[in-house]
This record gives sequence, C-alpha cells and structure tokens, in this order.
Amino acid sequence: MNGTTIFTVCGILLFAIGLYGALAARPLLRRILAANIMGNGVFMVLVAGAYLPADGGAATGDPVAHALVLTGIVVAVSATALGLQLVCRLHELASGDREPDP
Amino acid sequence: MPGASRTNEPGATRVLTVIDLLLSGTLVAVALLTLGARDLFASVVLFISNGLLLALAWARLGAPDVAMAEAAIGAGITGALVLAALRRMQAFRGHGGASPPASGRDDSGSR
Amino acid sequence: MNAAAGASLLLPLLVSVPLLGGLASFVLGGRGRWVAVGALALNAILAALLLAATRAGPLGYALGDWPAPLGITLGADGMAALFVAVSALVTLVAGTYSLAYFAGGSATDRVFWPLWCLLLAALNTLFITRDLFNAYVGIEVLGLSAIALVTLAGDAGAVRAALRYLLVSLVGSLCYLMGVALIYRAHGVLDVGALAGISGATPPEQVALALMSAGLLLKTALFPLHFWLPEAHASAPAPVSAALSALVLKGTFFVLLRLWFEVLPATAGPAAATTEAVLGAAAIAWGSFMAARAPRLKRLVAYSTVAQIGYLFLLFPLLEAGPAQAAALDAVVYFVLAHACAKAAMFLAAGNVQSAAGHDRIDDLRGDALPGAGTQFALAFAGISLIGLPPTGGFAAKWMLLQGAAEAGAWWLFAVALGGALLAAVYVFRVLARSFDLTSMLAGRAAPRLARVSACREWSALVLALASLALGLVAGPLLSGIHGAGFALIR
Amino acid sequence: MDLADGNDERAARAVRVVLALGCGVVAAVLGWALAADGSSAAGLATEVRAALPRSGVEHPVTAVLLNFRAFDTMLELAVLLVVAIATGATAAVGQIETRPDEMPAAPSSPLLESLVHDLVPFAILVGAYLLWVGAYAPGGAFQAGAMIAAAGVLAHFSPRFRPQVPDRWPTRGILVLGTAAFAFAALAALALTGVYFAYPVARAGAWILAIESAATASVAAALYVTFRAIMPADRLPDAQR
Repeated sequence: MNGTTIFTVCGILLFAIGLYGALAARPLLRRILAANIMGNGVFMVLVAGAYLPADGGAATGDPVAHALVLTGIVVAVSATALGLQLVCRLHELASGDREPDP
Repeated sequence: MPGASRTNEPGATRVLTVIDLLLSGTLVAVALLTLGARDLFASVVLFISNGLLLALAWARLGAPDVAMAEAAIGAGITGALVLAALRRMQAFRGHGGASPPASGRDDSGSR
Repeated sequence: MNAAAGASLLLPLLVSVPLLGGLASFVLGGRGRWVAVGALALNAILAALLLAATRAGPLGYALGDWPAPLGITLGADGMAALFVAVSALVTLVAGTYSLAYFAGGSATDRVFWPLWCLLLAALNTLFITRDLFNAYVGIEVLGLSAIALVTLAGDAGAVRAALRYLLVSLVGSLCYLMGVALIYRAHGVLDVGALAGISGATPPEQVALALMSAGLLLKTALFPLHFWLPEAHASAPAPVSAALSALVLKGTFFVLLRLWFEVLPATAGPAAATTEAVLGAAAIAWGSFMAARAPRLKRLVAYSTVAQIGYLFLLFPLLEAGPAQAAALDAVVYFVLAHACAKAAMFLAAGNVQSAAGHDRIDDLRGDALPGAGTQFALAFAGISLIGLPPTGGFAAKWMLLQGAAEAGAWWLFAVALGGALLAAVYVFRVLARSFDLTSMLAGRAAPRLARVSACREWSALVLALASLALGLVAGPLLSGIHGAGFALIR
Repeated sequence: MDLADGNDERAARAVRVVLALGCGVVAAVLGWALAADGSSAAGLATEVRAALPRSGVEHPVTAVLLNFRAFDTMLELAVLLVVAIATGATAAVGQIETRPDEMPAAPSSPLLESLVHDLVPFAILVGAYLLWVGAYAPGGAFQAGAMIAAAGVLAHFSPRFRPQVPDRWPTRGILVLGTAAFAFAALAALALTGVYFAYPVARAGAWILAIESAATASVAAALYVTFRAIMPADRLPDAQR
C-alpha cells in the first residue's frame, strides 16, 4: 500500500465523481466544476504513476508525466474560462424569456 | 524530499501512509461535497479548497512544478474565474432578471 | 534521400503556416482577413505538395531532432495527405465564402479569421502527429476553436448549443486523456511508432482503448452519442457549420482510425468492430429519419451529417485484417472526402438560402425566393453525392463499400448501403423540390427576394459541389496513393 | 400537475442512479486495469536525464516543456490564445451595458487599497523570480504567468491600480506573443540548424529563457483578459443602490 496505489485509487475515484457530476449535475456551473474534478482525477493517475521511477534515483518522478499534467492544467483552465463565459452570456441572453438554472 | 523517506525505518513509511490516506480521503470527500452542496457559492468554495488540497497531493507525490501550477492556476485563477462568474450571474439577476430578489442561495439547484 | 528529407519538411510547415496566419490576422484586427486568406492559400499549396510527396512513401519528421520516445514525431502517409488536402480545400473555399458572409472589419469578422486559421492548424496537427498526447492537445485546440466559432452567431440558441458542445467535448477529451494515461503508465511511451510492438491484449490496453474510443466516438458524434450535434451545427453561422460537419468530426475520426487499426490492432476484437457497424447502421437510419422530418434546412443538413457519419463506421468489421481490408480502407477514406466536399457545399448553399429568403423553413421556401442558379446547382450536386448516385464522389465511395462487402461476404452491408441511399434520397429531394415550386411565381405573387446573395458566395458553394462531383471521376488515380505508401496500417 | 412533476422527479432520479452506477462501473474497470499493470516502465525519466545536458537547462520538467516537447507547449499556448480571443472579443460584443468610461468607481475601502498597494508589486516580483528560477529549479512560464495574472486580478479591484486593456494591437500583440515566440523560434532553429525546433545547443539556454519570458507575458495577459471578460463591470454594487 505505497503512495502510488493510494493516490491512483484516489485519482480513479475523482475521475468517476467528476464524470458523474459532468453528466448529471443540473446547474451548468456545477457541471463545469465537475469536469475540472474529472481532469484532476486523470492528472492524479498520471502523476501517481510517475512517482517511483524504477531506478530509485532522486525520486523526482518522471518529468515527462509532470510536463503532461502541467499542459493539462493550463488546457483545463482555458476550457473552464470559455465555459464560464458561455454560462454567463446564456444566463443574460436567456433570462429574458425564462429563468434557466444558473 | 518525500522520496528520501524510503530509506529509513518502517515507522516513517507507516506515518506517510496515514498521511496519504488522509489526504486522498479528504480529496474525495471534498469532491463529493462540491457536487452535493446545497448552494452554488458553497460548491465553488469547496472546489477551490479541493484545488489547494490537490496542490498538497502533488507536492507529496514529488511534483513541485505541478504543485505550484495547481495552486496558482487550478485553485487561484480558476477559483477567481468561477467566483467572478457567480458574481456576474447574481448581479444580473439582482437588477436585470425579473426573478426574486438577488439572494445568495441558489433556489433552483436541488442537487 | 534529401528529396524525402526536404519533402518531410512539409509536415511542420503545414502546422506553422496556418498558426502564424491566425496569429497575424488576430494582431492586425480589421485588415487581418487578407493575411488569413493568404495563409489558407499557402496551406493549400503545401497540402498539394504533401499529396505528391507521399506517393513515393510515408514521410516522418522528428521535431527538435529528438528521437522518437522522448521527442514528438510527425508522420504522414497517403491517407493523412488526402485528409490534409480536403481540409485545405474546404477551409480555403469556405474562407472565401466568409469574406462575403461576414462584414469586413466587424467585431465578429475580427474574431472569425484567427479562430478559422487555428482550427485549420489543429486539424493539420491531428492528421500528421504521431504522438498520443500531442493528439490530445490538438483535439482541445480543435474543439475550443470550433465552440468559439459556434458562439459567433450570438443568439441564445447558439450559446446554448455551444455550451452543450463544450461540456460534451470536455468529457470526451478527458476520457481520451485517461486512456493515454493508462497506456503511458503501462508502456512509458507516447509515440505511436514506439508503441507498434505491444500485444494489445493486457487489461490496461483494453480499458485504454475502450475509454479512448468512448471519448472519440462522443466527439465524432456516432449514433447514440450524437445528441449535441444537430443544435450546434444548425445554429452556427453557415461557413462554421460547413467546417464543423465536413472537417472537425473527421479530425477525431482520423485519430480513432489510427488508434484502432494501427496502435492497438489486436485489442479491438471483431465483436467491438461489429457493434461499431451496428451503431453505424442505426445512425444512418436515425439520421435520415430525423432529416426527413426536420422543419428547417440547416437542421436537415445537420441530421444528414449524423447519418453520413454512420457510413464511416459501417466498414469497421471489414477493416480488421482480412481480404477486404484494402478495399474497405479505400471506401472509408473516400466517404470522408466525398462527404466533406458535399456537406460543406450544402451548408454554404443553405447559408445562401437563409440570406436570400430570410428564413430556412423548407416548406415555406418558394422557387423564386431561392437565390441564384449557382446555389440551386450546388444543392443539387451535393444532394446527389450524399445519396450516392453516379458520377459523384459519394457513388464512388458506395461502390467501393459494396466491393469490399462482396469480397468479405458481408451481404447485410449491401442492404444497409442501399437502404441508406434511399433514405438519403427522401430528404434530399424534399429540398430539391423547393426549386421547382413555382406556384407563387405562376400566380403572379412573386415573393420579394430579401437580399441578393453575392456571386462569391454562390460560386464558393458551387465549387465545393463540383469538387464532390469531380471526386467521382478521379477515384482511381487518387486512391493509388494510399496503396503505394500505406503506413503500418495495412500490414 | 404534481403527478407529472412526480413522474419527472422519479425519472430524473432513475437517470441519476443509472449514471451513478455507470460511473461506478467505470471506476471498477479502471481499478482492475491499473491494478494489473505493475507500472513496470520507468516512464521516460532515463531518456530525459540522458538528454538533459544538451537541452540548455538543468531542470528536467522545463527541458521537457520548452525543448523536447516544445510543439506541445506551443499548441497549449494556442489553446489559451483561442479562449482569450473568444472571451475577450465576446466581452466587447456580449457584455450587456459596460461602458467603462462612465461607470462609477467601486467604493475603495482603505484596506483594499493598502492590500493592493503592497501585494501587487510583490506578486509581480515573485512571478519574475519563478520565471527566472525555472531554468534550474521547479518554476517556469506557466506558474509565473499565473502569478502575474493573479496580481492583475488583485489590482482589478481597486480603481486606481486597475490595469487598462485597450483593444488596440499592442494588447493583442502581448496575447499572441507566447505562441508567436515558439513559432518563430522553431523557424529560426530550422534556418540555423536545419531542423524544426532544434535550438542551437550552445545558446539553447538563452533561447529558452527568451521564449519563456514571452510565454509568461502572454499567459498572464490571456488569463487576465478572460477574468476581465467574465467579471461584471462594477456598476453600483447592490448595497449602495
């Protein structure tokens, strides 16, 4: 039960929770948060896998995995920003006729 | 560096495992709470704390770069964006929309 | 040797030219549209050169001179070159259409051109990258620029459709990324070439393929996962809908094709391929049915996309190693080319109809309210290609499908292909009948044509329709490029 | 009417239960897949360590991001640019009534002023340090860009220090700077060393620092522009109306 297994399981759970939230949550804002949680789950699986390189050197893990996750985080914030902008505009455009869930 | 702990006696690794379990459990719990929170503002705050906990997890997993990026971008900037979006929707409902007065509570979010 | 090295230099340039074109057009603002069109034209020339270069054999290029497992490599075979060529053609022609469609220097126009060029850069990346994570970033650039382009229409419907498209796109690409994470943890390698030796039967690879396929099918809008497509494609501006239906879906489809038949050929068993085919058949039926009932022209064309996507997956069982693999691959590639040109032409024509008649409710369209002959001819040729009547590209693709089915003895494919053609005829002729409906003109109550559609827009739609016609005539020589230089795809 | 709602509610709950089960199955399948694999592969750590001397920087993650997989990072900055273009522009188009010039100033509380007055320069300094330290220790363009964007967000709340974002070409130039730096560096490398993205090994460190500074500027600008597009222009807050 070393660190890698615990965090891998945590990553899988976050992925599943995020997937559920992204599909089932009613308020649109919450779906965007759920998509972020889903992304965090994937990143955790990646970094947990990179934690203990076989050759046991200074265990800074596998830099390529860290670079991938860094790229993923920036992509996630960009998608979230676009999503939030659309949610706000939809709220303003559509609240004229009926009250959509925020 | 957390990696170095592997060399000393098992007592330390047992403590480390407890910390890992604690951190992972809290992360999953906060994620569940974020989706289940009654109020949108509460789920946003929980989401930001989830981001910070995640930064802690990256540091524990020996990824300082990712930890800094997560704290600065994942929790910081994303949190600011989501709070701004929430503020904008409540501000618009406040004197734009015809619905009940601007209450922080999100009346329509059942789950 | 230096000829091939020189030619493989085309690969990085094919990404840099549209990318720099997009950056320059954004900075220049109002005058940026001409720089963007210049970049599109240059990209078309590069695509033609790539098509010629890949006839000799597949090209490879290690970026930054770092070898495969560490660095990112680009590679293109005959198939990728065809996809790049059709993307270049459609974005160039739809680009010239947009010159007249958007008012020059307006806020929308200043946003449209950079996003259009970045969309093309993302497409080219997807077709030529040999790195799984690089494909993920390419998919994100493609998805986000497509979503941003859909919101240009500005009304609540477009924003709602774009938001649903964004959420679907996020879930899809994160499922894909989880698959990449599984493969990277199992093999420690991201490059497709370096992954060639893996067995593909172990649990991580099977689950990775399932997740990546689910994510990519969601973004390619195969039948049960197509719910987001009609609203997004119908509510976007005409040139954007053309690019979405003709190209964006094909980008993720190309990654799926490489994944199934080159990276993990042994993992996807015949059972999985047959389910794809069954879903494809269901997509044809459902898409055609909904298109026949669609009240508005753009929604009809969007549902027609849902149907035509079904054809691409119909051939998956044949693409497994077997006698009919080569013919099936030809059919799939040709379906993509023919559908890209025909669907882009139809959406551009639909845009013309909407501008001329002021609305696109099919039943209220009168013959005289339709724009000029060019648009009606474009609608006709594109429609015939969608049905698959000779001599169009659609017919050539269907002919190859039937040939493949005969070789493989899959007789049920005959029924689905012919049934699909009949269903397509139903909704295509429903549109074409409008141009012969001259009742109001004969009764002297000529409906005033609202806006004269400029010749540039009419000719753009017609050029793409003629391209889908020409595809039917040049099938032989064009496809020989695939056999001669097949990547590891055809083992 | 409530019978229908009851049915809808029951149907919605049934869908939710099915979705929850589905996600549970996905989690179980992932657990099975990841348990089977002993993560035998060491990833690319050895290859990176072998190629590090020729990469121009000492820190492996920065070497991967800026040299080995620079193509990825260029596309990632393009993602950020796409969103900045879309949200920045729609802010100009979509914002309902936001004419910055005639907006009454937000109430500037002394606490906010002093906070901004002290923290913003400090945050920018930390950002600059993160950019610089990226060559030999954890840090780099994205963390630095985020810090400076955070400084911008903080400064946004005080009318005196609010950064002006004129919609003229210099602003757009900064947004494009990062992606353009990568693209031009790649072409320059092609001209100098004959291979796309292959920086000349001798001066690779200087090239990487230049690209990283450009990337930091455009990341900070893009994140701030998207924040500004979402943040409602501070009309009279509800309290004062």
